Amino acid sequence: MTLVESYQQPETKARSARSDSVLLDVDNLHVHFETTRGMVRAVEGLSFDVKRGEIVAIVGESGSGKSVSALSIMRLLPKMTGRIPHGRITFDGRNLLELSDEEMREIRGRHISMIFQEPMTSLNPILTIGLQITEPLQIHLGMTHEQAHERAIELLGLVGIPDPARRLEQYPHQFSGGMRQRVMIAIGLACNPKLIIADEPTTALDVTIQAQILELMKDLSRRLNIALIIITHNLGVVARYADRVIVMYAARLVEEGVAENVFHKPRHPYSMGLLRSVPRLDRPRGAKLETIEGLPPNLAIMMSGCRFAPRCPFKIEKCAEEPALLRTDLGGLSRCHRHEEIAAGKLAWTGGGGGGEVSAARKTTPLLSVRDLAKHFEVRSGLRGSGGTVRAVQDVSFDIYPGETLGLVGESGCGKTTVGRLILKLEQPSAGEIRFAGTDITKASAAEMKALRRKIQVIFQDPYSSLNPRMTVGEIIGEPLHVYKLAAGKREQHARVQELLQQVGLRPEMAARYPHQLSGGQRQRVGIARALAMEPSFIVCDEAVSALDVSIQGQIINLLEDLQRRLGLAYLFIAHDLAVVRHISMRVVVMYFGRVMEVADRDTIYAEPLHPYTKVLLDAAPVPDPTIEKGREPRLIKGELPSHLAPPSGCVFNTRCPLASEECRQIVPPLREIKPGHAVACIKV
Amino acid sequence: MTMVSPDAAFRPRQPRHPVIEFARAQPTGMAGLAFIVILFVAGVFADFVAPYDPLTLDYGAMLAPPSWEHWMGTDAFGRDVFSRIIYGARTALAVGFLASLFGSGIGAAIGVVSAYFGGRIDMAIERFMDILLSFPIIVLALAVVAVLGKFPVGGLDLNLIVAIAIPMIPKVARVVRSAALAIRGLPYIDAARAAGYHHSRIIFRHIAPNVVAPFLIMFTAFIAQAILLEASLSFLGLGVTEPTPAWGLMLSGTSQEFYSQAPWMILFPGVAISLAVFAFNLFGDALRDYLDPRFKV
Amino acid sequence: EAQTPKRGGILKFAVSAEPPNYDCHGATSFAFIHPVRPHYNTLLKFDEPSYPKVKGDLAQSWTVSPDGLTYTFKLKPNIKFHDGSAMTSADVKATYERIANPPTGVVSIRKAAYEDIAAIETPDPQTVVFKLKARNASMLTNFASPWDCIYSGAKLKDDPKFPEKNVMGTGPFKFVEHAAGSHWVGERFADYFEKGKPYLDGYRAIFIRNTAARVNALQAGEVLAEFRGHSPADQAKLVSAVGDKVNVHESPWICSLVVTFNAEKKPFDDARVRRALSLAIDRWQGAQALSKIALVRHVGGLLRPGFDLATSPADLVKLPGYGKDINKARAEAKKLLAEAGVKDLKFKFLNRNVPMPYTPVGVFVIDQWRQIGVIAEHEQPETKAYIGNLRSGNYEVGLDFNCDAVDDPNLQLLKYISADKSSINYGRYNDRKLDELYEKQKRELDPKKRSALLRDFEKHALTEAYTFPTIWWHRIIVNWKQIKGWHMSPSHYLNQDLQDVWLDQ
Amino acid sequence: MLRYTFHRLLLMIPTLLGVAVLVFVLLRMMPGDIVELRLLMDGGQVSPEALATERVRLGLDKPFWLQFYDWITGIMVGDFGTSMWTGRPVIEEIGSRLGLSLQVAVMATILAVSIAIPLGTISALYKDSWIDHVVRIFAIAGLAVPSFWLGMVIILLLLYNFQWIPPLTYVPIWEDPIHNLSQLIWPAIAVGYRYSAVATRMTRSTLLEVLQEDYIRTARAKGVYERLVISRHAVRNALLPVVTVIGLEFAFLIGGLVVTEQVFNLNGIGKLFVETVTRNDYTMVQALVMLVAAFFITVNFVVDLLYAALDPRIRYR
Ligand SMILES: Nc1ncnc2c1ncn2[C@@H]1O[C@H](COP(=O)(O)OP(=O)(O)OP(=O)(O)O)[C@@H](O)[C@H]1O
Ligand SMILES: Nc1ncnc2c1ncn2[C@@H]1O[C@H](COP(=O)(O)OP(=O)(O)OP(=O)(O)O)[C@@H](O)[C@H]1O
Ligand SMILES: [Mg+2]
Ligand SMILES: [Mg+2]
Repeated sequence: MTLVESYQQPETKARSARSDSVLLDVDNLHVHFETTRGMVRAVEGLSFDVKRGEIVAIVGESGSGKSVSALSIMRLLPKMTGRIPHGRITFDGRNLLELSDEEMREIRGRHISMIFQEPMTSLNPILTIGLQITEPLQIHLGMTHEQAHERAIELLGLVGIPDPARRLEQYPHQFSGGMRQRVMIAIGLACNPKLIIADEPTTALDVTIQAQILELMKDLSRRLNIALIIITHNLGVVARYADRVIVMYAARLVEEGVAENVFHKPRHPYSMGLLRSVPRLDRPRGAKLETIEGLPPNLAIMMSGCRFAPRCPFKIEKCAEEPALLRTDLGGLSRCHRHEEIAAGKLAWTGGGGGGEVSAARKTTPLLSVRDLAKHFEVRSGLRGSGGTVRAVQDVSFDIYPGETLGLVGESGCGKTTVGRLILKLEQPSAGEIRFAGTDITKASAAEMKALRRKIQVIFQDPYSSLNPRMTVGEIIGEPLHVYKLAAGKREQHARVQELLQQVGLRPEMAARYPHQLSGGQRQRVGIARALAMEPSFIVCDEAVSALDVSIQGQIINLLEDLQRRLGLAYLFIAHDLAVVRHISMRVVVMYFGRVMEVADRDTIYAEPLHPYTKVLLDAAPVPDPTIEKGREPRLIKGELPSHLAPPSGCVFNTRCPLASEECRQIVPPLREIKPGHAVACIKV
Repeated sequence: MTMVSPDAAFRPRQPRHPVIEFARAQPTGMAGLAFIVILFVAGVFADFVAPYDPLTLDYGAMLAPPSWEHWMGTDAFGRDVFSRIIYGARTALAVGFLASLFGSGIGAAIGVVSAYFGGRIDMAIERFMDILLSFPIIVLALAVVAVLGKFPVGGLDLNLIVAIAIPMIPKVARVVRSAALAIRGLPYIDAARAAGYHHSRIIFRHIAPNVVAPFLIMFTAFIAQAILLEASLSFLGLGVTEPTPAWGLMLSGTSQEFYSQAPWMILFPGVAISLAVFAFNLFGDALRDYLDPRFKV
Repeated sequence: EAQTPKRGGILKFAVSAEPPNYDCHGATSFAFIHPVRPHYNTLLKFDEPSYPKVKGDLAQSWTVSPDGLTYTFKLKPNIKFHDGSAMTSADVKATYERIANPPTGVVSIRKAAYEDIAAIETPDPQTVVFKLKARNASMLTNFASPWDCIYSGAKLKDDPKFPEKNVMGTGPFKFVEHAAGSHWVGERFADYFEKGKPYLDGYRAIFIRNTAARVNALQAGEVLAEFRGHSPADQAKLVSAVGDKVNVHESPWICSLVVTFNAEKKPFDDARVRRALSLAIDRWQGAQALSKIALVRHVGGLLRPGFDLATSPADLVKLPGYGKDINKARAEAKKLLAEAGVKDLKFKFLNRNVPMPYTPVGVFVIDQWRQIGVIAEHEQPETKAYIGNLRSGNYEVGLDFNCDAVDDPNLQLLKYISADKSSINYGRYNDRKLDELYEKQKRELDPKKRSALLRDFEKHALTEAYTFPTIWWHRIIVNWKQIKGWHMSPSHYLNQDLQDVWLDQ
Repeated sequence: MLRYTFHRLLLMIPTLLGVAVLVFVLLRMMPGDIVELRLLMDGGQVSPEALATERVRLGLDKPFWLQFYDWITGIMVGDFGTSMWTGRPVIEEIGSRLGLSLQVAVMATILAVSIAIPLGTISALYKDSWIDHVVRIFAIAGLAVPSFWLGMVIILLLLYNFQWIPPLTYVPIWEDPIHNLSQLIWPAIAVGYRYSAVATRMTRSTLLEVLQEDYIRTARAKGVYERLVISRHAVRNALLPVVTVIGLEFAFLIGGLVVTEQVFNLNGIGKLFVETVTRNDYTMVQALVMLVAAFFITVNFVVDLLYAALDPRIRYR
């Protein structure tokens, strides 16, 4: 099969007739990258359209081609390597792929704007915000400096940045992440574009800030009739904001439809699996998460047949043939041979999920007991050399019992990691004590520590950087066995490594591989195996699943729970995803700005949160259900996170709290037990 | 752009030799490496390759211009320049290699230790490195040569090598320190600390192997610099001593008396130095690109 | 052809080093002489065309008493210092007293040569009388030494160190400036006592250390002369590049590189070993070959070949190490080594890190020794370490140098007499026979008898071979043709007052 | 800012003190003796008293710690002593040569920067094109060619082709610019080549990195003219590390000049350095090392300040 032939899709175009209302029409788009490993087909035969004022979401596995599609529309693919061998992108009646560079430049920023994932790096650090906002105004609209300045002030006001005139003189680093993303939106809005493409605009932001930004975007889109393409992997976001959803898998569109339909009545097995593998706040907690076993395919290799087939529970012989994109019963599109059977409800997803009860055996003596823990960092920075103290953790107390999982949630920078590091004795606390099985870790001698170390282990967020890239999996897992002489001789060590690999669901031959030869999920399993090798009784999981794809995340969570049941492990599970925490934890600690706000049982805290912060936190996290989300009024938390160098007086939350009164600015509220096992640090409760 | 797709690993691993892979990815670097190998072979087999003995004086052919007998002419003593360049490759490579090994080895060790322990130790080491760095290289080299005297082993002055190596130490230490600092902050080091491993194990097993890339890059770059510095020192009369065949020496000493009359005496050794250094730099650059994951697709 | 000298012009010449200080009495370097000498006069000087005859510089005439103990000088009239004061016999007396008995803090390098002076008298402003304690065959030569600049007695009285920082003499040129590291400028002294002289308006000495740069400057006409000497290669280069514009002057040179043994170290305490190493050197072939690349050319004994008191060529070949049959000599050398029980002799050979002519001679000598199976490892530290090692005896065999301003056995033989009598003998041996012969020749006023004593000295020294000459230097000067009135001499220290030099342009 | 400056200045003191101790000790460990060298270099008999007198005159008979104390206390009040070789004040000796070296260094810098930035930029923009290859070879060659050898070749070429060599004596540029430039341009080229090579490589690689940055993509997405994307957004950011390299190289240049000044017979700091070191002229070497070290530290400091001036992240933090 020659390349050219491969672009000719067998399918007939089964899409809605083009009308005037169609703003963007992507038709049979192919994108290739030249790499040393050969050609990567990042996008194949993608077709979709966007109507004026419509909000379309693109979801899908990491690497499925979402960003590349967006960049192709902007024609911002890397010049040297990226290529669009085939396709048509019609925007407002013009084929963007046929425009000259100059014509395309005139469209960018003028008619189509793009907002990127990383607000921290998307602004030029050495130019003022003002210049960066006025730049497109002067270029596209030919405004004078003064006019542009006026408009920039207006724009900043529009995106809710106070004191805009002064802010224009400042530089990006003087803005918080959320504010930078607002600036990006202001830039995007500057020339009144018809379409804004937002590629994961909030993934890098905190939950509360994320909600602010998305509400803002949706509001502006509606008011100014701007079409919006949101690329995300957060299904809650999709549910709340999207009119229509496009699901991509392995460079292809696999399903398209109205949001409600895709969420409630998915017509492609991948969409089904995806939706089922997300832990949800809005549903009772299932004992085990659904997962999609297996891994996405390698795009550098030519494939035939359905790309999801290897992971699909409904695979049949016909799946060896490439399925066409077919119109479904609901008027959407699905690239599945069996979509009709799915529609008919004949196929039900029976993954590894379901079943299994949570062990909630609580013993009376805590395994780990943290009391009045505090950690202060002395910082000195910049040319001014002005120093300050960052009170990263203050007065934190909690217990963890054997076999229990304690969830620790809170926004970025609230001190979660620091608490974990203190427990691991990677940092020395400024005050307080940490008792582990009776011994105070903070005062333990080197010998005592050596014994304790074996009992307390850790799993980190980024599975790649937590494995030494120069050691094989076997060496990584075998190292503690060797150092602590947990295995007599090479033989036994080898056997033990094999056993551990098996325990975390890896094949024995993986022992010879290096970390870079593994997928993210597999790497995280190696991390877990390494922790298990020491036979610990307690593991600190610091964002252990945050960096993983949704479909893989489920696998790891299930594994952790499984191990807990079998080995009686206790976990401190640190995360910012409330749904995940809810799923895995028995009790939850909510932190804000270095302090504990609320501690309660999992069910209590999600059902009846008492602390205002916990409430907004739960509120800000959208659930993957369009019906619920669209009916919900936004309850937004105002303001930004306070700065550590100028901490608020009194209750740390008073600057953003809807209930805050003068009193809150005076008193530091103590953590009070309201009900047995439910403590809150708020004077208004 | 860094986009390593998660499935990269799942292609069946083609057992490709790293040299072949390197050659494919970095053809210029391979050219550099090839030249280095040629030099090395020429140096090792100089006895067979060189047409003349590099030490024999020939009063009948003093300052002879390039000809069929003497491709690159002869020097003031009638010694064949070509042969001396070939034998000189020995000196150059040995000095370059040993000095660089010594300098970047010690520098790397200091850098890693400094980064790992941090705090006061780091502070003290850094200050001392500052002092060394702000000390003029020439004085440092001179002082070392003068203080230690000559210590020839097999025709090579080990103290000269030390003198060339010392100025490298602070630079390597800096680079390796910052690389090690970055690694020290990575979770796998935390994991190792959390596992309670001994400092030496963490340093040697976990940090050191991961600063190999910057180390190798510095190492090749410093071979090139050592060759240049040896030439400079010889030019100032502090390097290799006559009648040892060495490139730097061929540019200095007595040839300073004759070069304007017999330019070939300095042209060819100068070209030899430049080419060798060029080759090492090409190779080093390519190695950097090759080892830098950001350049891997 | 006698041309009438023309007035005017600035003579630019290169100097390969730089004067470390301004005091003639404490200086030793030609780098001092070339820029500084034109500012001063001495009592006598050499009559260049008929060297080594002396003539008066400040002295109009002189007489020596028959017993050789009284030297009476009549000074020329109307001599003025640059500051305008008149020069009288008192200044001469003050100067020589400073040389012979330096006040504390003043360095007088050549004090020893004036030990024999008992008293200096100044019967009148134009007359100065030196009374000696003992006869000294070299006394007149001493008075012609280029180092004995006559200073102003008045200035010395105020500050004996005055000359260290100030340049003020009676010479043909006044001091203008010394830009350290760069150049030295002198300008014509209008009140010079030789009427009509000097011819030049001034001179500019430019310091160029690097040989190639120096030769290039000469070739490009940036400088017109260099008065120390060139290697034959440079000569050839200059001649081939600008041959029609330059004159080449040549002469044997009162300098030789000598091999010195540390007699305290075995096996160099054995005369047979030392002599063997001398015998191994083919001086005749070496002289011929090295003369093409280095500024050495002449085979000679302890005194400069060509000097009246040096060995005649016929006698020379009879001295050990000077025979024309090298194979025979080498056979004998091996035999001597065998007799001394020395096998596989290997030693460190200390040489000075100066490319010309130390390195070529060093490389040559090492090659010669290789021919009898002796391995010498070349060591070339910089000058200060080299001198330090030689003086402290921290060496086995070294290449030393013997270089003087004038042909004078008293000076040249100092290298060879016992170490306890000579501070420039680094051989660490004492040989009373040499000392005795030295003392005798010094007091012998009859040239014939003195010559005979010198032959005995030479023969003994070369048989013992504590220290032996390799090849004597050859001085080559390449000047631009417009320089007139400058005369070649066997010493780069002499004839540099520039008083008679003029530019034909 | 002021506090920072003050803090940095304060930090210079221990470093300089360390340098002082190091150079003092090293020098005294070096064999050889300036007195012997001065009086015996050219042969001739010198009486031992003369040597002793000279040592006393130079203060070399005093105990080391006293010599060090005298020296350091002298420096505190700005007195660096007199050269042991020439007897002239060290300040004067150095001062008369500093101008020349600085001028060569500045000229080399100007040359290097004016070549490096456009070349590095073009090379990065046309990565992997022939122009990029040419520039890279030019740059790597610049690192490979010994500057003193390049100097010799330049002189030979001038001499053979034009029978001309650069003037030998230095005249300040304000007195005779033509004479001055015709003397100094050649050494500036000889050392500037390497310098420009370093800066070109740096410009190229940082620009390549910057071009990968998100904010460049943002600028393009805004529809900014490509020309502006490069000049305003990319090059300005890329120059930050280049400034550091330029500064560092400038500081190191003094070292590079040591050899080149020999070749061109330039009466600069480098030549003085070699001369005084080979003479064991303690006071001079000590002063020169202190000067170079102070220069190096100061340049580093200035580069930091410059960096802060160019990078608001540092300025306002
Ligand atoms: N410059 C490039 N060179 C080579 N391959 C690339 C390049 N950019 C993207 N790819 C490949 O194209 C595929 C699609 O990438 P893309 O960035 O669109 O994924 P994505 O869906 O946005 O994923 P994520 O959710 O992780 O952002 C991936 O396999 C990626 O490896
Ligand atoms: N070594 C350190 N020096 C100075 N400040 C620090 C240090 N480590 C952490 N901090 C600060 O302490 C605060 C808490 O950091 P920590 O990493 O514990 O937060 P976190 O809750 O884990 O945040 P995230 O969700 O972003 O991981 C932050 O403001 C952080 O900047
Ligand atoms: Mg993406
Ligand atoms: Mg964290």
